[in-house]
Amino acid sequence: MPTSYSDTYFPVLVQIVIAVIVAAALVAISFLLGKHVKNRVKDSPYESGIAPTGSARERFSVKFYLVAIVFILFDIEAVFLYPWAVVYRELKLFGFGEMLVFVILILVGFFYVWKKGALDWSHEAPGDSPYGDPDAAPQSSVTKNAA
Amino acid sequence: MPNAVPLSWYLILSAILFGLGVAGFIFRRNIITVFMSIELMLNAVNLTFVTFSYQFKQVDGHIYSFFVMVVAAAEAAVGLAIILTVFKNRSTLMIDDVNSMKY
Amino acid sequence: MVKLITKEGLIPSHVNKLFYLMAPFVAVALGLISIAVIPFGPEITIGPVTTWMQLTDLRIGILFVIAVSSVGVYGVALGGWASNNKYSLLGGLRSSAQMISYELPLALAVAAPLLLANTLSFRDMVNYQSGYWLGFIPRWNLIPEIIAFIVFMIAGFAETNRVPFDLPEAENELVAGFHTEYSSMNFAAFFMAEYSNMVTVTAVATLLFLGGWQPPFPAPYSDVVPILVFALAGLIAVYHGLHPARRMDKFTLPATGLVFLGIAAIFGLSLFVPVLKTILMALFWFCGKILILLFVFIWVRATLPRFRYDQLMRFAWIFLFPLAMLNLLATSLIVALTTK
Amino acid sequence: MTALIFLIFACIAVFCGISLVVQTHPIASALSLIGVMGSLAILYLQLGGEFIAMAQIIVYAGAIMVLFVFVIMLLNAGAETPTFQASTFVKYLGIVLLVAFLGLISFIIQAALPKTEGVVFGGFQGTAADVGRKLFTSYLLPFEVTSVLILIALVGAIVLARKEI
Amino acid sequence: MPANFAPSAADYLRILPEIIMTVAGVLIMLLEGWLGENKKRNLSVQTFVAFAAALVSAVAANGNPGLSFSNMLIVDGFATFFRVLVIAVGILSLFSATQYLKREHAESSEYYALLLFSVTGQCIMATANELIMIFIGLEISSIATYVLAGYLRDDKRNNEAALKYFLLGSFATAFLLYGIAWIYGTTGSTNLSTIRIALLTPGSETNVILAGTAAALMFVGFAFKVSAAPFQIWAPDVYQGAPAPVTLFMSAGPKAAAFAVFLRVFMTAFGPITSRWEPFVWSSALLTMIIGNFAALMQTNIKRLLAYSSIANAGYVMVAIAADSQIGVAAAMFYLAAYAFMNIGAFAVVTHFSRQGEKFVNVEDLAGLGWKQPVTAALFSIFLLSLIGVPLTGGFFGKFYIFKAALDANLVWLTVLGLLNSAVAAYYYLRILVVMYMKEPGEATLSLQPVGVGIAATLWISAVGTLVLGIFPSVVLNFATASSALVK
Repeated sequence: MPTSYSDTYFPVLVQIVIAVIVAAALVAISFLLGKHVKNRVKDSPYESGIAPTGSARERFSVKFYLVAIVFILFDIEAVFLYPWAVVYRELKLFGFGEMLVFVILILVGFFYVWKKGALDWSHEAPGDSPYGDPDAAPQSSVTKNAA
Repeated sequence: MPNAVPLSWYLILSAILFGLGVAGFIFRRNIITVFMSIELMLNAVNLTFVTFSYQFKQVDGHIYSFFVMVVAAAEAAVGLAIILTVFKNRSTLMIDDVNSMKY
Repeated sequence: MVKLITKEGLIPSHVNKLFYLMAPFVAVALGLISIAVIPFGPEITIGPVTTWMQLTDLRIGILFVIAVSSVGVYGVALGGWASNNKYSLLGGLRSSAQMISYELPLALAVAAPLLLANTLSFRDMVNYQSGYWLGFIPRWNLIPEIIAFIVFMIAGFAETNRVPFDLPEAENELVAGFHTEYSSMNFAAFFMAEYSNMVTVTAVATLLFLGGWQPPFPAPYSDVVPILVFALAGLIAVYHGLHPARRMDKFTLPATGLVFLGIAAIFGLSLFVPVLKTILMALFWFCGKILILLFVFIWVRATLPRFRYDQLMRFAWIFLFPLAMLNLLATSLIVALTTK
Repeated sequence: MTALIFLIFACIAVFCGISLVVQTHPIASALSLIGVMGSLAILYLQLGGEFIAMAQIIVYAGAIMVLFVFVIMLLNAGAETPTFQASTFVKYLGIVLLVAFLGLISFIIQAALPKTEGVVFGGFQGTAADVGRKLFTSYLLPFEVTSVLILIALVGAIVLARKEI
Repeated sequence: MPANFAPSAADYLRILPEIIMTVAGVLIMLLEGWLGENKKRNLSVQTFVAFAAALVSAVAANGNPGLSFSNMLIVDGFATFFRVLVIAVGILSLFSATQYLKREHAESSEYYALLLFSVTGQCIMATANELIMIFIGLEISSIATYVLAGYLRDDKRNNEAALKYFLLGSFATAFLLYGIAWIYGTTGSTNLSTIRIALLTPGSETNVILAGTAAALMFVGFAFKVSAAPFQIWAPDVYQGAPAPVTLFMSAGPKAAAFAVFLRVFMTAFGPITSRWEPFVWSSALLTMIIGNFAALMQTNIKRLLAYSSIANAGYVMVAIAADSQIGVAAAMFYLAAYAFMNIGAFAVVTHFSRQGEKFVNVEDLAGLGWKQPVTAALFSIFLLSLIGVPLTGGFFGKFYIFKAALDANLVWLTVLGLLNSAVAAYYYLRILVVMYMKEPGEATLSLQPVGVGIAATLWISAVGTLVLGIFPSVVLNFATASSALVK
């Protein structure tokens, strides 16, 4: 098996190229093969009959953003874990102590996020305008004590 | 094709990317695009770190660029939070409209 | 698939073309890439060349797979955005939010076996799992890491938007979520991407937890198993062929029965040819495990009801993520104490 | 062989960088930034930074850019009016200036750098294990301090983005 | 496996202040979740206890100075001086914040937690002996300050201030990082002492050019943080937009820590190549003083005026750095201490005076304050006189030592222009005094309530600080000169 560095990566490059070609072919075929009939009815967005209300650009709900934030910061923690896991047997107990401090501090952040109710999507009816979730249920996070 | 790429090519590439980031920061008006050009500059810095770690054959460069990534992520998180609050209050993303405090 | 391909590739006018076409392209391309790193069998020598039954073994194979899966979110997100339809935008957003929040427990569940094997390459990981405790229990990662395996499978379901997690597609208002605007081929492209993701997730699960191509019990017995399995399958097929339920079965079933018997014969033969034996055995056990896991996927699709969106998100963050984290800490404590 | 790969991906990176600056619609510039990150990851592989290349894809392309795409989609930032209607003269002057500046820098780099042998694909291999070993021994303090940094980013983002106090 | 890496007890003692503050910040954040509404008040008391403990441990850590954590951290006189200064600034800004938060109905623990974390970041910057540690400490304190600057989310000006501070802040950090990358490239390490040795060895000429460009890049990053000349455009808007106690904190805390890092990097690491970075520090010092003083003349908004005055003060400290001598470093340290006290005092009065929603922030609103609240006006005038540099106040000795150091380094032109500038500065400070005492009390001063406990404490402590530095400066100066020997 080719052991030198570049030989291990060459097949990956080949595989990526093959994957890209196959995917492009898939998308292109349908474009070429299918019959092209342009008419007004087909052009309207698929809406089971009713014309789509409001512009497609619906206002935003902060919930999505909060999930993405919490995801980034914990993703970094996950990526920190990988070199730690690989070198763990050499670090023995001291490695465990290091990581414990790191993880505890970040779990504090997690509990804080949990307490502030950023994670639960209690009242997310898809239909209503999600801008600023004017949800009726008083979602004041202070009163909700820890589960 | 020469098999070895002189190290300075990488450094020139990172200088070009850094320059593009600065140009993006100065010329663009949409706040999010300005923020993206800052991320581009940080990427250019990462490339420089990894290039020099190749030159010295040490792994320190990788560790520095890893810390730069962590900081860039934390900055992106807080930055976009600020951009969200600005959008909530002014519902515009153009830089020029965000200067209510006149001279 | 073929029927879908030929159907008209309608592209509604109000959609911004570039992203509309790019989304399925990204989804399918990413689905296929990670197969490059998955090892199917052990080192074998065919004549002069000793090679691994594997396209390539990166020293950071496992990270490569996680990286590919983390970029997979764009296919879904762009799909939702490109079709400019309010509901598909919401559907796209929600399914990418779901994929994100399940990616985290996935990453942590993968970290647990790494702790034991201290390597990022699939090949060393599988070699670590060879050998047996007390003679018959296989040293798979599954036994010490049962929690991580469960978390990995649940996150695997969610990552590929399988039931019970495919709410964004199924809700009535969303009408198949971000797929609404896609028709024919692009629709098929997304589903193909989903299936290839599923295969990748199950393959990684077998490699990390079920010991790749290692047979579950020691050598002498494990060689016999494939022959028995195929022989049995062949007999059942032939038996049904004799009194067919449907008219056509008279011919098809006996044919399949013969094919199975043939394979059993090949396995029997391979016992004597060492090179052939290792290839076939490895392939049998590896594909067998993947098929079992795929069977679990499909079986779950039939039984479990669909989660409501907020239950689904809360489940990921408030249950799976802390569970994966605690499991990781517990394993590291045990490993720290046990290492000399 | 290395030079070929380097040239391809360097051009991709520069092209995507330019498109980041030039594109009107933020989503297009976000995608071109992802393009830059992908090509940089491959250049890291060339320079022996295996772990860093994968971390770059997971952290940057897989997490930060997803947040950017989310915010752009959520804030439905429409296409920007073309940047300030500077006369074409100013634009060209800008471009010429930029090219001259970059040329100057590359000349300095070219001349100043001590002549080292080129980068060979397998010349230096910084594996994840080496990174881990060094990270958790001599760089212990930055590691522990980064957790405080992440905690602050969390608190800050929540304080600013949450609906009510 | 280098077994000796495990940090010994001494290492932990050296970073004890940071540990205490982080633990306190974490506790406060968690408590806020479980505490009921009423117990919010004593959160500020807990923060004060944490700061006090950190102060004590910082002084104790000076007991056995030395390197720690595989020479990432260095605890010496210089580091302890800035640690104590930064924690004191934290305590003073804590006092002035309690009333302000209650008044703006933004009473919540995040403010205190972020304040604690920002001060931790600054302590890390003060003690860092490695460029990467400096970068991370800088990031911690600036991210916490970005959030604090935009704390009152619904107030448009807060948002704008936070946005401007953030964008320009990360832009400057990118330059700083690029400089660090180049220094790593030329010298092979980021440890300040190894860089110094590497630059001392008569390496090839190319090294010096590259090190020079790297120093220039890093200067851009530091100049921004310190709001020095070419990069001070953000300061007036952000100081005016941010909530008053945060401006108070921002103008003293992060600026002092940034100067600490500026001094340490440029004196120890770039010592050998002073001829490279000397010119642009010199010119930037001059430019900062001119811009700061002349722009302040036309200001009507008190916060903007104090912002320009803080830019001018940064210019004075830059003059001390341009002197590039041991006395210069000592003078800079002394001036930073004096500046911190006078600036905090001035901003405390503005916080108190601006009332709900910061309505009254124009200089004219201060009319007749002398009659309505003589004590506050008297204290305010002490701060203004000290800013001018009247003898018997900290400001005087600060400027005196700086210009003496500049003269010793025969930067004659710089000293002359510096003196001219402080003369111009006297004009706009006196203008405030005139408005306070000579004018009839307008409706703003009549509706002024008495001074709250927190603000009063800040005012008195900073007044005492300014006077002590003015009357017996030798105590602080000797400590500064002793510790500056370690750095140069």
